[in-house]
Amino acid sequence: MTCWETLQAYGLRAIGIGERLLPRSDFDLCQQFVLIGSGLLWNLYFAVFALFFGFFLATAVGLGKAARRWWIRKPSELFIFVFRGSPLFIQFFLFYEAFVLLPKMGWNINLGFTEITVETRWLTRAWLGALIVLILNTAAYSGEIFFGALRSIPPGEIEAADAYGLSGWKRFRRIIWPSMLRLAWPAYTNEAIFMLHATALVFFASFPAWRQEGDALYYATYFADKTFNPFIPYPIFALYFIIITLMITFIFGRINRRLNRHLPQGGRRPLKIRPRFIR
Amino acid sequence: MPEHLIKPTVEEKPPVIELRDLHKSFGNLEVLKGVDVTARKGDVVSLIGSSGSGKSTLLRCANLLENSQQGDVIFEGEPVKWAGHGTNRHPADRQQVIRIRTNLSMVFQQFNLWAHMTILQNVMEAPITVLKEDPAEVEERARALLVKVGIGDKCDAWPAQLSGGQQQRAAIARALAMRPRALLFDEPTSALDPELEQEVVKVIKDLAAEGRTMLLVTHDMRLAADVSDHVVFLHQGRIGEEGPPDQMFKHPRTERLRQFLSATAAA
Amino acid sequence: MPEHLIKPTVEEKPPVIELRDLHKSFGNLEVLKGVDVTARKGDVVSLIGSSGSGKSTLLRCANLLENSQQGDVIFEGEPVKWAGHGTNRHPADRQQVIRIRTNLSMVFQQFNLWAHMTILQNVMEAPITVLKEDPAEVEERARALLVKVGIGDKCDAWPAQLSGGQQQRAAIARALAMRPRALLFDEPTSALDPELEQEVVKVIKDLAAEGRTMLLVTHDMRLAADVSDHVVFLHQGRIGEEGPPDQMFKHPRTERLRQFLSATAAA
Amino acid sequence: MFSFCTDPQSLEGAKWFACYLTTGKHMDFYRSFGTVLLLLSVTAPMALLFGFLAAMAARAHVAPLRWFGKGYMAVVRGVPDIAFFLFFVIALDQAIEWIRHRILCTEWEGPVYRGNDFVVCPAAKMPLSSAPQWVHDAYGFSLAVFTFAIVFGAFAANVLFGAMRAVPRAQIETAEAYGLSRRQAFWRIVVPQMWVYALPGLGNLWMILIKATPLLFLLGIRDIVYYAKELGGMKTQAFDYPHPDWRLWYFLALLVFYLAFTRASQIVLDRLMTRLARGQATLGGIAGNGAGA
Amino acid sequence: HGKTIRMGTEGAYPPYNFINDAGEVDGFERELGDELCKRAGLTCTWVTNDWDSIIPNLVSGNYDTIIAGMSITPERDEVIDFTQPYLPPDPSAYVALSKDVDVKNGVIAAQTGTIQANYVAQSGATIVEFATPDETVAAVKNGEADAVLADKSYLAPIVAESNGELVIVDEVPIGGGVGMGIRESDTDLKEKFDAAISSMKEDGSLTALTKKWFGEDANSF
Ligand SMILES: Nc1ncnc2c1ncn2[C@@H]1O[C@H](COP(=O)(O)OP(=O)(O)OP(=O)(O)O)[C@@H](O)[C@H]1O
Ligand SMILES: Nc1ncnc2c1ncn2[C@@H]1O[C@H](COP(=O)(O)OP(=O)(O)OP(=O)(O)O)[C@@H](O)[C@H]1O
Ligand SMILES: [Mg+2]
Ligand SMILES: [Mg+2]
Repeated sequence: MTCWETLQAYGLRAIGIGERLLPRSDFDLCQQFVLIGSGLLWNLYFAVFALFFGFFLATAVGLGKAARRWWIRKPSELFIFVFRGSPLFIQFFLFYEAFVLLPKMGWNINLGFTEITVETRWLTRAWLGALIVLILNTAAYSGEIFFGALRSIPPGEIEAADAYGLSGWKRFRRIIWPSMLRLAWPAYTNEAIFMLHATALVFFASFPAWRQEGDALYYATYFADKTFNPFIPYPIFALYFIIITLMITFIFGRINRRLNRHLPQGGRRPLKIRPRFIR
Repeated sequence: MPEHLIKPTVEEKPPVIELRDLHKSFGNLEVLKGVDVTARKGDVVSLIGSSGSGKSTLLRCANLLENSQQGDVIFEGEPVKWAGHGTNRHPADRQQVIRIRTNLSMVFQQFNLWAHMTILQNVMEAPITVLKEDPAEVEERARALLVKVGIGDKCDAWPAQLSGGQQQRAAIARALAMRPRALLFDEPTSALDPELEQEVVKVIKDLAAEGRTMLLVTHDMRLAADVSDHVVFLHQGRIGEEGPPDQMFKHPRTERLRQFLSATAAA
Repeated sequence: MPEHLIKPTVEEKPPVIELRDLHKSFGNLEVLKGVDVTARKGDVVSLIGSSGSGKSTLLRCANLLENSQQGDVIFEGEPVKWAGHGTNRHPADRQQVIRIRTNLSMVFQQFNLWAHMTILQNVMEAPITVLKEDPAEVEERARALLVKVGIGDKCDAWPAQLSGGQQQRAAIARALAMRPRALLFDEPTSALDPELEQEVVKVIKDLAAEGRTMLLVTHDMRLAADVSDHVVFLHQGRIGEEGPPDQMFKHPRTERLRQFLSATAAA
Repeated sequence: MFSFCTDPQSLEGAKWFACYLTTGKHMDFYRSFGTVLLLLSVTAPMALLFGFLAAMAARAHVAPLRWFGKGYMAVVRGVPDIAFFLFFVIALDQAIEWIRHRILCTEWEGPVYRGNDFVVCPAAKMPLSSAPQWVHDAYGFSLAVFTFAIVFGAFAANVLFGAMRAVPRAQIETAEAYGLSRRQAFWRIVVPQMWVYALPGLGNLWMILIKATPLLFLLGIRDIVYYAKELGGMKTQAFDYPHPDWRLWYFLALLVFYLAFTRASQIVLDRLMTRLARGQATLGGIAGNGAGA
Repeated sequence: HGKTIRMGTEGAYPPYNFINDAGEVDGFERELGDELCKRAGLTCTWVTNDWDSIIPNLVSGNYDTIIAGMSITPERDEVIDFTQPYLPPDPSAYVALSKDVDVKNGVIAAQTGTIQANYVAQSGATIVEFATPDETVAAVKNGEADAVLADKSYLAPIVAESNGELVIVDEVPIGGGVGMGIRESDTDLKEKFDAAISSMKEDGSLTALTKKWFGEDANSF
């Protein structure tokens, strides 16, 4: 098989398009690059959606933790504590166990023009179940980051807002949120990187892979398992992740520069870095 | 100055900012030990006193940025409602606090410009979001104000790119853009040269003529003498002496004020 | 003042700080357009000028905190060695820079006290680490200095707990603790009341009598008139006029300076 | 453990559990908590040291040093930890043995790589195959610590680098204006002030390190998660204490352990933060005002 | 000579090998390995290693043999050498909740990276892969998968103890016999173990051992 044919056969294998059977002998570098790369689609899917939905939840949780009223603050604190305080794979395990126990049901939802069926069974599938866990997890971590950023906003600026009668949502939207985002951004960049890395745990330790459709690590392990040589597939896997990480760093760096455009060059203050590793 | 000329004027004007028996401590340090200050409509009241005597703290209490531990803050006849006691005392009604602040602008000693907005945006922010005024109209007014304080060319600069005096003027413009009924100035001319100081004096006099009320903290006795209707000398957390500027500066009654002022005269 | 009284004094004293044809831009904004300033041993040279005219920038260039793009900085006859050109120009010899700075203390417009040290530690830091003096001795001197500027009771407070004026005095004490041959003051009295200002005037005069050289940025014309041997009026990045204070303040030669000063007189 | 445990088949209820929970394997399980704590207490300072050195390198004025520091951060941070542990330790082990082989076995015939095999002379093996088991364990443990330190060092470096830059310019400028050299300004101003900015990040890193310990098994060390899986898995009659799939309970126990441990760490970190933040105005000092909502 | 042979095993695959309640390696292969070492005159110690990296670690010399219920397959044989098998091919079994499950087209659970997973992927059924064998069985019990495919010797006791909940649906022969894995360059060691296995086969002790651990009707030499 030429490399081009390999790409056609396996480029989208991770999402079920292309050759049904994985290569099983005469492994070449091209196959490893293509399949591991196709698995990357899953990692990207999880990372992008978890970060997107997690961002909103995180803002709410971060604000909640900073709230004055205890009945808003306590639940947020508890949420952050539980999800930051335990390893991700235990969260995956417990959620999977819980999802499996749910009765297998389907609901028909009528959207007027079309009808869709929502099934609880989907919760045991990685694409939904793992995504939910990842969203909750990143929301807790980012929530803590945002909370920290809230506390380091220059008090003078908030005082000035108070003094001019800005309050509630307006004060938040116009004064606090931009500053919070700016202060939190370096740490949030790290969070994005870690979210990406955490996606490798989905199939590795918790959710089952269907029809041999898995993420990049799944295929890397597959090859390591077949060739008994860890020194090729894992570095390929690492290389892909380094590239994506650099891309994230670049994009987030661009945004960071925009958020910091009001500070004289050289004096930029990338405050509070709160990176994270596996959870 | 003949007493009979002042008395009637003072009495017919309604009080706008009233502080009654205000107490404030930081931990063990009692900064304000029962202070009464009244500013009537259209009046300029200056606070003078040595460094650390609690002038900034007093302004911050008037604006409810700092919670006083005892005493009343009354704005346009409406006393602030309190909840809690002692160090735990805080305003009970957030809506009231917001309403008061909308009509009461402050220029901070450290300026506190919003670092993530340009100068123009800093000035336009509160009128648009708080007062819900028309953006186009606000922008026009904001630009005019910035020109008036002499930094019309810095509209699109970030606060961090301005010199000290430029920042201070931006802060003044921001306060004026709200067209508040009362203003609190914390050393509004500390970073300004004499020329600009004169501009500010003019601005303050114009505002007073429009019927706006002002509380002014300053170290500059000439400024105080120039613009005030009433001067309050703070000393060790209490009012050392107060009165109309002419009397205060020309015929101080207490030894302490005389000593304080002698420094100015000596220069 | 009769000319013949000043000339000879000026000539016999060696120059300590010399700035020659200094140029400095921020991006497109040319702030200094060729400025010459000389301060001789024991002299107090005041820089006056409107806000944003580049006074702070000039001091920062003298201290090599800001890299000028053109011109010379000469300290005690020793010109700073430069590397690179244009916006890329920077001092070539770090040792030289450190040597110069050790003998040249600065009081910043924003004070810049070190936030993680108490006031006393702030004052003791440089003499101990840079000059390697005996800690016990330095502490004694530091306490004495803090008492002298009137905040002897705040030795163990953190900078954030001080009022504006208290911070400024701490910053002055810190500069004095180095016993430098020259001092740069950026508006050292902006947050001080008249009494304290008089104290500072006394300090400056004492220092001058000890033979220390000072460059002083101020908005307070009385301060400038009071302490300076020489006054420089900065205008739009150039020297508008310069001369001894009596001549400058009593008989300004340029229209621009006359206008600038008229504001002070008017008050 | 207990005298009545000799015949597990006959036991019931509480006694059964008493015996079950005190089997040798459970004892190993309890001991593995110690292993984890030991790993943490050794790794954390080492990672901090690596991080500090790398952060300093990244700030250096010598270009190659700077590239090294930044490269280390970028590459190691880019690789998911699992991938790192899946091949790095083997590579590290081989590298050590290869170097020893070069030094110790100069007269050894034949290549080191033979087809798929990596063969060094017996004297170069690390540790020697005749060494007692505890030496093997200690060596494995050291490799694990070193690997963890390298990985976490990169993150610590990133945190410290950011914290060093977060110290306000004016503070450093002032130090320089007073004649402190770059080095002095770094040690006297930047390092003391940076902790306030670094501590939240480092604290977070510590939390993550705690939660990364399950990866130990990938490095051949039996940690608490390994034992929880082992003990919790379904046990047929081939075992003395057969039971169905009890992983849920073991994992819940781990959850409690992790939550308690992170909680305790958080309390200590908060205390530390309060101490450090003394005087430095911004952080949380005026928290009451910071709150929105 | 003084060299200690390090025996690598997984310790998580009863009854082949597992960690017993005392925390030691136990099982059929423990007994077998100790006996083989005795016969070959070697000193042996036991090491456990994760299944995923069990071959790379052998190859890079962290232990000297793999004795972990490893089927002899051509792919593995390319990388390492095997002794002669000490167990005949063990059939794999499909286990489900009822007899009438369609194992050709249904959803079949298997452990990631096993020969069974390979087999299911090729069989046309929908494969669900889990990280551990426990999870594959759990998936059948909770309805995630229709059936599980694994070594019969692993599944048999589970089925026996399930009170009729689980049943064996079908058996398929996959894989070769089970042997010890040894580095290709280590021919000397391979010969010693081959000889020891032969001697155990001859005197019937291997058969006895097999019956002890896998039941009377297990295949054996
Ligand atoms: N957050 C704080 N914690 C402790 N003490 C404080 C705090 N803020 C102010 N103080 C103390 O309160 C006193 C009054 O401070 P304030 O800022 O009101 O003085 P001020 O009159 O405005 O002085 P200045 O003219 O120097 O600005 C000072 O002694 C100061 O040290
Ligand atoms: N970092 C910077 N980037 C861009 N422009 C700057 C920067 N710093 C200063 N400027 C500009 O340079 C000019 C001179 O600033 P400088 O601070 O020297 O003024 P100054 O004479 O000290 O004024 P003041 O009396 O108000 O303190 C100002 O117009 C200011 O806007
Ligand atoms: Mg003040
Ligand atoms: Mg200035």
